[in-house]
Amino acid sequence: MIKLFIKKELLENIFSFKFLIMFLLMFFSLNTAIFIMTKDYKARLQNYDILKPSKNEAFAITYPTPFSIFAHGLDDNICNLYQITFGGQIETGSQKQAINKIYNFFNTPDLLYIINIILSFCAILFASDLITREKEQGTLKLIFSNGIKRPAFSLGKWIGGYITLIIPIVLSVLFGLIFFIILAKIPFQFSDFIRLLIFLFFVLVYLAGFFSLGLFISIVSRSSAFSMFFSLIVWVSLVFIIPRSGNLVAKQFINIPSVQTIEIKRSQIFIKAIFEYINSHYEKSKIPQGIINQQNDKIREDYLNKLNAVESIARKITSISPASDLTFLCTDLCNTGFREEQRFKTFVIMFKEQVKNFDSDSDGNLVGDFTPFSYARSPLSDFFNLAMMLHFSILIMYILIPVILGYYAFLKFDVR
Amino acid sequence: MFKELLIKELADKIFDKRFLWFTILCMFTLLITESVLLNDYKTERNDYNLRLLTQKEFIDKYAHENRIGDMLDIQRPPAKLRLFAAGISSDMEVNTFTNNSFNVLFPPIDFVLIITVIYSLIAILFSHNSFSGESENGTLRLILSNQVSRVKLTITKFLGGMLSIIISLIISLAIGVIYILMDNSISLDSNDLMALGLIFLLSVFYISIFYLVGMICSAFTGSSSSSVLLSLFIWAVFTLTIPNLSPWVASQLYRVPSINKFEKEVKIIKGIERDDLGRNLCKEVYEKYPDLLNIIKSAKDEKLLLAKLENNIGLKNEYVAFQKEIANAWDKANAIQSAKSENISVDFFSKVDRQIALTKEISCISPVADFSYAVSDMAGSGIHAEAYFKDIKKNFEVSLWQFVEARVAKIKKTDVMYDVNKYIDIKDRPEFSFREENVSGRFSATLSYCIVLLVFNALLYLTLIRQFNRMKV
Amino acid sequence: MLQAIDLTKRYEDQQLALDALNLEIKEGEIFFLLGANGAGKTTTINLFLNFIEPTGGKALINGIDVTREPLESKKYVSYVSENVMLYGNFTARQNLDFFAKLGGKPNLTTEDYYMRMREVGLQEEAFEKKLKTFSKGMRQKVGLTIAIIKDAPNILLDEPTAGLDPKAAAELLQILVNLKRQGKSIFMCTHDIFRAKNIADRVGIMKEGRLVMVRTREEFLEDDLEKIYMNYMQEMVIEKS
Amino acid sequence: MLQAIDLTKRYEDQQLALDALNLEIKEGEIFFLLGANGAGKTTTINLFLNFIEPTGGRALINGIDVTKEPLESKKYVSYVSENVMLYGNFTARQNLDFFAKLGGKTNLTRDDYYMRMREVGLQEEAFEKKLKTFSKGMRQKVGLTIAIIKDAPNILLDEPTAGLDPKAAAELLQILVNLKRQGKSILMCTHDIFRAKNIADRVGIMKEGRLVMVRTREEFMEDDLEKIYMNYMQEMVIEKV
Repeated sequence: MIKLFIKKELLENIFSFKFLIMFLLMFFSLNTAIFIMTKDYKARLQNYDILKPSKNEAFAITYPTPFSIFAHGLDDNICNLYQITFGGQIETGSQKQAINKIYNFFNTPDLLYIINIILSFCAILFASDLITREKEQGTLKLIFSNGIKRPAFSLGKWIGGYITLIIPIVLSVLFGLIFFIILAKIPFQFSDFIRLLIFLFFVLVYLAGFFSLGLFISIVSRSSAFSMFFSLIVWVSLVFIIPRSGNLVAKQFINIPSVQTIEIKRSQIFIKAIFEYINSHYEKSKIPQGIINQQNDKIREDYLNKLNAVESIARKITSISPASDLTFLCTDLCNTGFREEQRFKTFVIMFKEQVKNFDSDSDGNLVGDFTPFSYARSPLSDFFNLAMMLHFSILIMYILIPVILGYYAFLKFDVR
Repeated sequence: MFKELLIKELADKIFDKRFLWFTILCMFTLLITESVLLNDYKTERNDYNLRLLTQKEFIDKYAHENRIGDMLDIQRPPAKLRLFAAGISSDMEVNTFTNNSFNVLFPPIDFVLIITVIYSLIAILFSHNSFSGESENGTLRLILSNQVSRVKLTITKFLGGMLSIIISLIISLAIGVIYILMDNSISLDSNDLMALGLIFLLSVFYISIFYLVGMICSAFTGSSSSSVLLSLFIWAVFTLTIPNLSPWVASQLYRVPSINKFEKEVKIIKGIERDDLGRNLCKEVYEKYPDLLNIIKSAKDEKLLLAKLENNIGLKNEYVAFQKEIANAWDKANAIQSAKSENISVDFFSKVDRQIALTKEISCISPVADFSYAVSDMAGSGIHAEAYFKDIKKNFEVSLWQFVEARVAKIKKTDVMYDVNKYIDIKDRPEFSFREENVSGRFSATLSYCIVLLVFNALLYLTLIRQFNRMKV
Repeated sequence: MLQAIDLTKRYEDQQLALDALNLEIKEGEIFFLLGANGAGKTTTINLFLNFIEPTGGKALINGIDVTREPLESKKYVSYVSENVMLYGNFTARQNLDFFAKLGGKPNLTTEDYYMRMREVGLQEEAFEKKLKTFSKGMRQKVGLTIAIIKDAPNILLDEPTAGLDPKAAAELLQILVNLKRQGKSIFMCTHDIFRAKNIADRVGIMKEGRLVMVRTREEFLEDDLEKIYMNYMQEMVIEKS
Repeated sequence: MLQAIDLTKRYEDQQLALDALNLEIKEGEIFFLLGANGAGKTTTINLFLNFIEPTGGRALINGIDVTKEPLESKKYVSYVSENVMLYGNFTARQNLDFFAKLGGKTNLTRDDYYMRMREVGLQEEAFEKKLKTFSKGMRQKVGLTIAIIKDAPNILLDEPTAGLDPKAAAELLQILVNLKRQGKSILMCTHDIFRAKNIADRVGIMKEGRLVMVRTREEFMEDDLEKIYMNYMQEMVIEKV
């Protein structure tokens, strides 16, 4: 009997106006995102070739990961050019965000953004009128005038609805993958495909959460208008309000100095050291690089600890909403997340220590043989840790709780 | 007749339970954001003052001509109205190794987000059934069976609905402003309040766009269920996708070489090329003074060379002339190269400006982008505000340099042994003070965006009237 | 006085909705228009209310051509729709007040409303209750009250008794009889074939957009109206069980 | 066989919807249940279909207590609702197919559907057309086809003729007569007081949840059913024009 309901649900939804609208929106947004991000990835790859350090230049840079197409995250920071200058200071090359300020206004439209906001919008709206429409149409009365168990119908409705939701997504993503990535010869290894599969699995779990939420709201609300209205409120709070206020709220607990203050302290250390050296009429043997380096390290250390503290609190606060859970999960999975950036920075600092004890010739190149900077993104095995488990379990919870509550609510559902 | 229709529409919306729910949601969100942003602003202001202080002390102790520029990095104070429009956060402006990357993953929530996402949703949910709902329950025919022309009905429906949303907007905005005024550590002067008023007006025009979209869909489809889907589709495309895509699409349409490529070229021009040019210019000079050359070569070290030149006047001024020619050879090389790099950078930055202009044009098709740029500029945290600050900063730096040069010239007269790294006392230097642009300046900057928003409203209203006239009642 | 002169309406898809209707309803007359769904009944009303443009002929209300002066003509007609819903969130008073003002009667006192409601058979307690709590019959009566309040010389009714229980339907038609006595000309499309006998002055039957039959009360009083209707339809004849 | 024994239903707000209904409808019998809106007609049907719990008494379908074995009882009853919408995006075949399977008839061929549709008077061309293009009368007939396909011994109809034009209504009731001859027991709530004469075996009138009158065909054959209905309502008596 459930099979019959699933078939009917599929048939009914696929020909509905709602499905057409949803399919267009998903197809348009997913594919433009993939198209744009692949182009951007290619441009950044060329950029890397330009900036690649020659044999003994003191530069630290790594190539962009193809996964930045799926979750751009902080890849711009990771792929930036870091030059180790006098006294162990780390200067950064300029970025496109710096010139065209408009980039800072809106999130980068990568696949994660589209899934996080637009697909969850479609999922909860699609599910929000599945039950109420049948009730207003009178077909619910007709169905239950036959000997049909309530769970059979609600389960059939859940599975049928979810499949109709997932078909357009999988089609659009496949279309996007084929046209923009495989044809564009983006270098993908085998382990990357596993990572891609996990990414898609997370997406499906995330959308199943919003789908069951929408279905539950449809069961408990009186009319279609009310259920659509209420699901929009839930969507706005989960996707916009909680994730975006988490960061600000976390800052209240730990007062973290602004980046400009750190910059000013750093330059003051440098200027003070040079000034004292010069005015002491060259008595000291060498320019006090050691002091500069050591003081810089102290400031940076202090700032990074504070930043990690803020991040962990913000992560706890925002992890109530599935949207930020998905962001943390996918950015960590695609090696463009917060954890990856910290790891990259520790590598750069280690490289700096190594560069320190080489002296440079007139135009800045290092003398003697030294191993240039090299960095490999963290392997897949690193990804599976406790924090990931926490986020993933919250996503699963967003599926289970509405389904269980919906199951019991539907038993008492007034069919009239 | 007009009044009744208006009052009925207003009453119909205000007594609707959804109105209550939404106003509470907005009030609650705005209160949280304001309280959090206020603390954020206060910490940032203290941070800014601390910076000024450390800078001042440092300069008073270690000022020397060579590094005055680095020491005196003039900072922009956080704009007061950043409480309402976060715009470009200060951390984003600086491109450094230790940066706060958390803002990149989760941009902060502010009043602009509440308007662009929550209030535009309210507008659509209130307006999607304005015609289809009434035609489904038969009241549209009943109204039109009276002496009510269709145009009048559209006007009253639009004004009535918008009035109800404006009331809810006033309530939530008032709560935000009162919360800020209560806190005495920050004082909003007339300039800010006027800017806030203009921001309020801009948000009303923005919300009315989506209210009209909802009405058009309702007149077009005639059934509430499909009209809400159509209007939410349009909302999702214009609010969630187009603004984010516009900078990236612009960069595809109008290719600009990456900044790193440009910097590398400039480095080469100023670096290796300049040295080669300089060396072969010096070679010509060397041929002119062959004998002087071998003297220099034979002298072991500088002191010996100086002693030799002292006693032979002819050789000395020849050596001086030689030095001068070498110097201007290098200057010539420098001039040529810097001219070359100059026109490359002019060409590069004109391309960048054209790309920024193109981005703005593309994003103008989405009201969200217009609205965000306009409000952030109005609040003093946008692109224009930054450019305004840079001009003031440049003028101040010019005046500062004049002051420093005058001081250095004075010192040079008295102290022969002066060199660039010697401490100079410039405690009485001009103090940098920055007052945000007055409202009329900000308004003229955002004028183009306001006009685009108004054009949107006008076009949508015309399509609404045409669509409703064709609607089968 | 309602007049239709060669009134025709052909939709874009060439489907002929109304074929040269000639009809005149004088003051103090109830005209029943019978016919299957899609026979052109509602199209006639839409043409009279200028909701759609006629492709030929004219529709006159009190001599005013509806297409030439649409707003002016609407002063002389009031309309009761089939499924009267009005505004569920508003109370009866708010609904009546709103539509009275629309109908050109801005300053009516509660006493006026009570008087009209008694005429229609609605109790005073209903006055302050929200309309969504009303039964279908009561909502239909509020619709009729609105028409009465407007006090226009012509009244157009589109299936007023559909879905009403016999008592409510009988009461409703009784009110139409009183309005007829006040000199109103009443045009009613309906399926309520059995009550035509006691109420209608003239009965017309429409089939596929053409008025196939018009009978006055005297002519159709003896014979069985349902059988006449069926013959015109030349379809099934009713077998008794 | 449909039986109601002291069936009562009192809602939370103490409003008595049904007051100790005792009713028995044998095979091959059409029972018309008349009454105003809210008199308890729909509540009776909802109780038979176990959509709501009775506060007293029992409802039996073919002897099975509806509350004790709800799923089993539903095998012996089919239901036609007032406003049959079904799935607008599906064709008639898809709708019939879906609800036939729900009713337990899984492998019906196209001819079975055609045969049932002819019984109801629906042309074959309508089979593949989307339901949203159907008129109200045709949709009502599809609803009836679904009931016939299920072939349950008892049929519950909730105002099937509401809003139908006289021809469609007559055809519909004619089908009920054929079903009665096949031995089905039919309970029909309706306002169609005038057609009761030629169709109903027994007529019951409900007022405020109580069955105030039951008359067999012989008893009510001569006198005017509308007058009887009105007397029971003790409200207005019909004045002739």
